[in-house]
Amino acid sequence: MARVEFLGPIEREPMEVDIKNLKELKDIFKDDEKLQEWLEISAVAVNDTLVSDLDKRIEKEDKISILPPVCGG
Amino acid sequence: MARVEFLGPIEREPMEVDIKNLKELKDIFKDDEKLQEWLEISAVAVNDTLVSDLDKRIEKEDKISILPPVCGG
Amino acid sequence: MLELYNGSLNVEEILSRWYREYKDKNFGAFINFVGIVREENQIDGLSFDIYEPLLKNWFSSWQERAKKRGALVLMAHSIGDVLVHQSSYISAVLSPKRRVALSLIDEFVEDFKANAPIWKYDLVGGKRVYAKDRSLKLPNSGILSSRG
Amino acid sequence: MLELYNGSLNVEEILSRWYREYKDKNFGAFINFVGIVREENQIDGLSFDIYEPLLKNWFSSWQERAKKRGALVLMAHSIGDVLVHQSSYISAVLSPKRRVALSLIDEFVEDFKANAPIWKYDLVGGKRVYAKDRSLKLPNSGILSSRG
Repeated sequence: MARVEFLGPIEREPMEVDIKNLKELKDIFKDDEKLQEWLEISAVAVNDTLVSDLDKRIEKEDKISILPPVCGG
Repeated sequence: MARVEFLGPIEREPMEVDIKNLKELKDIFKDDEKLQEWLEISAVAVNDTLVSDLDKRIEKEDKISILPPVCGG
Repeated sequence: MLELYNGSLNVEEILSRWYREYKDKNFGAFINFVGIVREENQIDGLSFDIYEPLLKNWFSSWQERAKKRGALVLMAHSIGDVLVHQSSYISAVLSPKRRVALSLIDEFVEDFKANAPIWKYDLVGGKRVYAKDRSLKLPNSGILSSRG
Repeated sequence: MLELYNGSLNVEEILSRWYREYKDKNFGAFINFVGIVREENQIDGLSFDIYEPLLKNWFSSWQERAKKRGALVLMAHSIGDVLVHQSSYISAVLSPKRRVALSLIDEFVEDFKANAPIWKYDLVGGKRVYAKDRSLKLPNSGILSSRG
């Protein structure tokens, strides 16, 4: 199972998902109205690298991070 | 008498001159070959303000500074 | 060198230590940017979450970029609460050349603002309020959204 | 604030003091540039002459310029000898805004290099050698020359 972490202000517990790619993750989230508000403005990293492609293959043990807008400093 | 100061690396003693404008100072210096090497690359300040005009009127008590190329820091 | 601290930064200690550490290494220019929490909008301070693995990757890529120009970057940042008039952030560049140092610090600080995985909250009446309006979306944000 | 010192600068003391003095004044950004004497061309160090009245005028006009953008400039410089790996120059900007601070420090340092009435010498074998090749002519240089 891959692990999904919600970072910063999203305030959700991590979850385990059984998926082959990010499209399947998008599908899992599609009816979660509250999460959609975050997903609209959040980036996605797989194993700590930002990704741009939903076809990105997800392996077991992969770590998926959901990153809302940032403001350091 | 106005006073002329030679700054930084020029290494000349200050001198007193009786002049009405900077043109007259230019004339005083015209045969000083060694000084000409410095004057070619030096700026001129009257009472601590850089000047661009040789017609600039010089009063008694004025201070004229000769400033060779700079490099702070 | 990337340094993370719980709470506010000891700016004097950090700048002094960095200067001592690098002054004999023949960099001619040491430039640093210190962020100080401003008193505004009735906040008591700011608070920060950091996603360290990605921040470390971001910082490493910057170190490579600086190295190509003969320079070095340093950074310190706070985790958690930092009160008004305390400091939360220092970035620095060491470079043999003045021009490289001045350009790099600008690029480094601006890229930090746009891309470092850090979340900021206002501290108001004991609560953390996400500074959403001042925050910037990371590249390719929204790809998992089913809306629009 | 313009500070002139005989010999090298105590960088840790100066940066710490400036930070302490201004951290509660609600500037959000403190940026500073420290110049460190590099070991090169077999020099023992550098030496500086300063024409103070004109430097003070130059600095005052910069303070006015910074003030119009809500910012403040600070500077420290050495007079006389500064050995290799010691520091001779610090410029700093305090500003409520990050962007103003980053732009101003760049303009301030570059304008300093072009216009501050300071003369630099290499210290070589106990002698002061004017760094003519690295020096820049001030505006309207040459008006008193009878050549060319």
